[in-house]
Amino acid sequence: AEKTFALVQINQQALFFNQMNEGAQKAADAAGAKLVIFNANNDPAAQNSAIETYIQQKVDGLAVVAIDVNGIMPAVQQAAAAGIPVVAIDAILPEGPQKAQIGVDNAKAGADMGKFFLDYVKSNMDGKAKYGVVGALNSFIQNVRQEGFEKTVKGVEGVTTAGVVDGQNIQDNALAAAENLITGNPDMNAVYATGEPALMGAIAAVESQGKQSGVKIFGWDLTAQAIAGIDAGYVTAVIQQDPSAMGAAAVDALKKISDGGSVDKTISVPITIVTKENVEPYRAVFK
Amino acid sequence: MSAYTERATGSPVADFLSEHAQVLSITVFFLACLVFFSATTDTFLTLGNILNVVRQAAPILVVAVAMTLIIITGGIDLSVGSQVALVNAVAAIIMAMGYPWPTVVIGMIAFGALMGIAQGWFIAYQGIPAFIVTLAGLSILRGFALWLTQGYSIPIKDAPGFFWLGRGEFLGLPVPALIAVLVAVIGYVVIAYTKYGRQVVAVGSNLEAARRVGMPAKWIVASVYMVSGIACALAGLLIAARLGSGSSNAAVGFELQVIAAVVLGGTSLMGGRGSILGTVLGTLTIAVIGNGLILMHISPFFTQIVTGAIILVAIWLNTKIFTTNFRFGGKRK
Amino acid sequence: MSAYTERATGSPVADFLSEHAQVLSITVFFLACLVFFSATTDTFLTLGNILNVVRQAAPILVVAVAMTLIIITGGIDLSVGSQVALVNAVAAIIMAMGYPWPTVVIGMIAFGALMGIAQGWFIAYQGIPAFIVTLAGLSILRGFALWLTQGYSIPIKDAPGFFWLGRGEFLGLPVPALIAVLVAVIGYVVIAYTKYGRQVVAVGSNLEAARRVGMPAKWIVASVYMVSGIACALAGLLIAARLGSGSSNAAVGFELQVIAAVVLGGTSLMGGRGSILGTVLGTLTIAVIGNGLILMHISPFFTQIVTGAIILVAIWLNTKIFTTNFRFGGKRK
Amino acid sequence: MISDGQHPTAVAGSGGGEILPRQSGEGGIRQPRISLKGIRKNFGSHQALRGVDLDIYPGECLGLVGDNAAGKSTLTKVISGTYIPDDGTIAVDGQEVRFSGPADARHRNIEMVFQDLSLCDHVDVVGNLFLGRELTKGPFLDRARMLTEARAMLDALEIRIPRLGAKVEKLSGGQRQAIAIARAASFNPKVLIMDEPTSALAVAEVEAVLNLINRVKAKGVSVILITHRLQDLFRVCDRIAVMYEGTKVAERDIAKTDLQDLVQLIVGGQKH
Amino acid sequence: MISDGQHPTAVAGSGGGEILPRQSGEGGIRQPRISLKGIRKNFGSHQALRGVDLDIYPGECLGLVGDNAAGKSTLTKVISGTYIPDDGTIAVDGQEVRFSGPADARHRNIEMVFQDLSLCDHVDVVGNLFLGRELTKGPFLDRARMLTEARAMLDALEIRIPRLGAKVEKLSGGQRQAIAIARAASFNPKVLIMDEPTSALAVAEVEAVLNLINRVKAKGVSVILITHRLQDLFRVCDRIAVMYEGTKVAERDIAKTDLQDLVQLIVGGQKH
Ligand SMILES: Nc1ncnc2c1ncn2[C@@H]1O[C@H](COP(=O)(O)OP(=O)(O)OP(=O)(O)O)[C@@H](O)[C@H]1O
Ligand SMILES: Nc1ncnc2c1ncn2[C@@H]1O[C@H](COP(=O)(O)OP(=O)(O)OP(=O)(O)O)[C@@H](O)[C@H]1O
Ligand SMILES: [Mg+2]
Ligand SMILES: [Mg+2]
Repeated sequence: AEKTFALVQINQQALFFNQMNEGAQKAADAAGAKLVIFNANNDPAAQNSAIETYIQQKVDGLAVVAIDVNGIMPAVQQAAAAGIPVVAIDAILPEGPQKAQIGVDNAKAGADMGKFFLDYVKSNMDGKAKYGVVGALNSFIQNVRQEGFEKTVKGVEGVTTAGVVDGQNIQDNALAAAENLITGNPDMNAVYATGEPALMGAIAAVESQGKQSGVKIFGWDLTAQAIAGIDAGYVTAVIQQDPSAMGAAAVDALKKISDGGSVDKTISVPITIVTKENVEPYRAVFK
Repeated sequence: MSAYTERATGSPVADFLSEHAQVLSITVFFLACLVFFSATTDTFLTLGNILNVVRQAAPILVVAVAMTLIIITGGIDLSVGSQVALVNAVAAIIMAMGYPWPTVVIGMIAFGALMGIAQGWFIAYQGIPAFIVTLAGLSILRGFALWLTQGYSIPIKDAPGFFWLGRGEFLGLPVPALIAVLVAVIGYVVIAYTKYGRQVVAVGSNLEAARRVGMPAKWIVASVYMVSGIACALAGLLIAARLGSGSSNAAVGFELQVIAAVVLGGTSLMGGRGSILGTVLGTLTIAVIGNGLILMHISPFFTQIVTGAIILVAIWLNTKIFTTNFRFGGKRK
Repeated sequence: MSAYTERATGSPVADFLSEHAQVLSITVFFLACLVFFSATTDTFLTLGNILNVVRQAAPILVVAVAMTLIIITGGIDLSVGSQVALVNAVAAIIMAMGYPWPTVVIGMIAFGALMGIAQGWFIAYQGIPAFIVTLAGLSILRGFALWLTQGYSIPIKDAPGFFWLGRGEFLGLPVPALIAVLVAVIGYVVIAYTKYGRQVVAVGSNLEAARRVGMPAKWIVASVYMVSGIACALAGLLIAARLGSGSSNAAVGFELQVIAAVVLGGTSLMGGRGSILGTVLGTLTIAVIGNGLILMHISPFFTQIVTGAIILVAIWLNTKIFTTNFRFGGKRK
Repeated sequence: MISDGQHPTAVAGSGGGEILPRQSGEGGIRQPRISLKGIRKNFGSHQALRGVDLDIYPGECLGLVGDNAAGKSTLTKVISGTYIPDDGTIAVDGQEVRFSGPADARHRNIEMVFQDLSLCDHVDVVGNLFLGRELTKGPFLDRARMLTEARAMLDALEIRIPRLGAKVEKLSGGQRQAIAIARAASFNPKVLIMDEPTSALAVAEVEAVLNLINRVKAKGVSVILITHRLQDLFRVCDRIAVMYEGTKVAERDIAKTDLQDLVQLIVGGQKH
Repeated sequence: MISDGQHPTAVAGSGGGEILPRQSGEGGIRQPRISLKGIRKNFGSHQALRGVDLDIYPGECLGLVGDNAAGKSTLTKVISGTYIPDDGTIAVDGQEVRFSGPADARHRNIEMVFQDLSLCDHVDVVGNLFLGRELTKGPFLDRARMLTEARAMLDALEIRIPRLGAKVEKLSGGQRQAIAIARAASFNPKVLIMDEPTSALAVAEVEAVLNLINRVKAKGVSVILITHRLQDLFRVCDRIAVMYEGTKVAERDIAKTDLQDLVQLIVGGQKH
């Protein structure tokens, strides 16, 4: 019979998750399986409730993008006990019965961006930079990205920080926060944005403050605006994950497991740091 | 000249119907949801699924009962989600420090009472609108939770007794659901049969009149927020026990869910009128809709639209049916 | 036997003070914030920063003015954030289809009016509590925005005239701020000096009395939601013009910000009493606090705590100062 | 007093006001201004009105008396369009009408002083007097003119309210009642219904209200007066209707009755 | 009627009730039950009371009359602890007290019928009668006993309310007023303040209230009656105080005054 897989998602406000959903859907269609998606709207308990519901419905596999990585575990264990395979996407779950961990190592990617930033500062900014962070303190993953970046750049000669502002993962809040960050630190010349809403807010803030020449933006997750920013030059580098590949990998893994096969414990989906040089292929995705 | 005749005594059924129109209306709608989802999905009416729904609804129900009291006094508590998150986070932190879980449970309930009474003091004794105080509370308490956890989630380990609170079963029924039912029953009895309940209604109906007859009006107003704090602590513990972790992200958007459940159950935001039974049905209705839509595999893009539309249309149909004048045998020309 | 003497006519100053206690209180607090941030940070009092703050506050202010009308009638509109997001998304989509921006602006305002009147119809003509209707609206409209955009943010290209609305300057002042001020002035005049404003107040003060004197009470109630829809459309356009994109993620949590601003300005949630001036000051106060805290480099983990605490303490101090009885020369034994 | 406004001239003052046709004497065919037939109204299971017939003629004052909860307020609210009766017909000047709300009744110049006064507590005195009939200049309220005219309206009732800009919630019970009376009486009503208008008024103000009633009667206005002060009835009424438990049990010409008789009629049903 | 409850026996009924000491006649030293000196109260800039002295003795009924807005309600609210005066002293049985709120006054058995009735619209009739004095059985309301006693309380006032379980918002004006009176009168007050208690009552009910006053007076209760129905004063009062614009302008023994005189005193100030 047709297999049913469920994808338990964090929210639909970020493009990242929607692209993941699309990728998963395509893979499911290709595999002749049915995919159902649940949107938790940022409420961790709602994710557990959804998993419990899917267990009742005896789906053939579960993919979860956890909000609360510890809190999801009881539900994951329940699913495992019910014989339903679980794979985790993006947010890294603690040790448990999940069959696979799919996605990007956010800490490492953050650190990679940190290294890229330091190189850029050395070669293009005379080794002097004052950066601010537009973060989303309510997002675990984004906190990891922020930490990975900051650990790398901390203590490096010539690099100072203007502090962190909280965009709460909402782009207009991020915009206001980023604007205030810019006006509050006229000497700041770089911004690191930890997610799509934060990056969108940072870009709009730089534009509205007319700081295109003075502030370089580093961030996560491409959008059409980010590409325009790269073209205009004030967006220097954006980490582009491949959410669609993550979604597809999750469904493929579930299919394989439910057919009795096995998969690697960690399925890693690489990231790309997109700059002026390699932006071309992404234009088609974000029209 | 007409004879002096007394009015006929009216049918008590009609009076009952018109007095309880709101609760009846949500009952009918709740039943309709049950029937609909039973018919459209196979899984809905399984025991496992039903137990799931009540387990999931438990924290909301606990807080909704307290919120009913608050709304009956004409107040509101927007900070419940933040209170739940803070208790959730603090409980995990303290348990991670190695304190035994029963101590933590008692401590958290005291902590909840403290948060509640602090807000109640500003509202009742300082006369600041509840909306402002609890909106500030929403921001402050969530901020504390965020700060304490630094945005990370804190695992709770090796506390099987504690986990039992959130996941266990007793006589085949989920423990959190039993706790919630107990809270609802207490709430019902308090409102309907005790002096305190009468005082709460009186304060909500006419604060000045309650004061004039010598009721401790300010204390009563403050106390309902304390009750809410305790309920939030309980809900926070239930969620922590269920998820096995504490996180500042817990219970995001909880306040609107809770208030929606209460209002759906026929409690008036203007104060003076409310029903715990309605609140229970309102909570279950929202939980059932959420569950049923998942089971029906509605596209996530549509769930929000469908949930909102169902609630709106249901309330609308029910006001049409129940709040027009009842007439038995009579007809309008 | 005492002589018959008339009461002395009271000092108009005292009457003025006690009648406008709420607005005065927020004014004092707003000024205190200004002074504090000017003293503690260098950047705060720069022209650039001030313009920043007013530009950021513009969408909130536009909607808060409409929300003031709604709250004066005793209602509430929880769906404003979703309305803003939907307009934001739809505007971007239509502009991406190539329609000229002035058409889009006019179309969106009509669309906002339509959304508003639809909600108003359920509230006024069907008698469903505003809280329920607009909570359903919050869910439904955000759902539509999500569905239409499929989660993508839709770039707006090549519409310099449109961007000018969100980012431009006119006589050295930011255009969105000018629009917001215009809206506020219109709101003030409508409430204070027009027949419609009087009707809004009357409906909020005593709906039945307004109906009995022959006012079109239902229509008035419905109309304020239409006004709110129009204001949301305007705010959605301002945000789209400012961000240069349309997204279903816009204006999340907007409703609480807006309501907080209105209530902070002294408008009573019970209806009948409200002040646009207070709303303007409330909005600016919240914007200034948000801005000032970032300029002061407060740790982001503390911003929520500090913002909430400042608002609470401020309101509290001000109620202490202003709402006790005024006495000139007299003293309490 | 209230002249050349958007609204017809007031009758509260001494002068002005068109003269309505008076009843054409005993001999002619009297056409009732308002004629109620078989009015019924239930609240849930409670029969507030159980079929009431009542005629009110131009230029007469009808006293409506009865025990508490007899249905007097309910009946008059039916006439003023506030309640829609469950059954029965209302005819105005011989023509059957169906009021869909109070606005309809007000358009036919039926004005009422409600027992609960129906004031907007958050609106000032002037605003309450002109509620629903605001004077405007273009789109704006004409505050200055409303203020002067309000002063005149209140003076005619001999009520002293120092600050007409004060919110009515701050006023004493009698002042509030006076405002409600002034509001109903000042805009040329054809039918003026007063539900216990003098209950909170002091002696002088009661006199003023009774004088007002006699004055408007003389101009052809039909007045319905509900009151429990039976002596007052004899000063202004032409006819008295007695209600009991939702029905009209008696009607008397004022000349053919006295206090004792009325008390008997009101409590009558209790002697069983 | 209301017996062996948590609360003292009711006086509304015919029997029962402890007998309070009555005034000791003209010759002895009369100790006032309540003695007000120099009471002032401002609302914002408005001087509601401008220094009022007043004594009320046990077993007497004091009539308080005056024009609308004279300050009668404000003065009695001061006595019942509802308003805290800005200045002046209150002594109860010779002992100076400071009420911090209505609860204090109620503990001293000072009861008041408010002009606005102060009922809780969403609570039923029984609940309103026992508001603040609920009879309980352990932690629970003793509904059955409250119901029987409520019935007795209302019967004593000759008011008919068919369903005591109905919410009071549904009742007619007179029924609501009767509930407020029954509530104040039924729990052995020592001082009973009635602010226009008969304004909405029908003839028979007014009689019942006047009888009630005479009955409680005989038991030594001090009654303060505010009313605009001057004839009623002569049926129950021993003394009459006249207020004008926030001051007490006259006091009269009932035997030494008549209707004409009172009217003169009330409107007196206006003749200038
Ligand atoms: N809460 C209040 N705030 C402001 N002013 C008030 C308040 N209560 C009463 N007043 C004013 O105090 C004055 C006295 O009012 P009060 O109610 O005592 O009059 P009263 O003698 O009872 O009149 P009535 O016979 O009309 O009931 C009035 O002018 C009134 O406007
Ligand atoms: N809105 C309502 N809902 C339910 N019952 C009502 C409503 N209005 C009036 N009643 C009932 O209808 C009956 C008649 O009330 P109404 O107010 O007409 O009496 P009334 O003759 O004016 O008495 P009063 O002299 O006390 O004012 C009462 O028994 C009352 O309880
Ligand atoms: Mg009546
Ligand atoms: Mg009074």
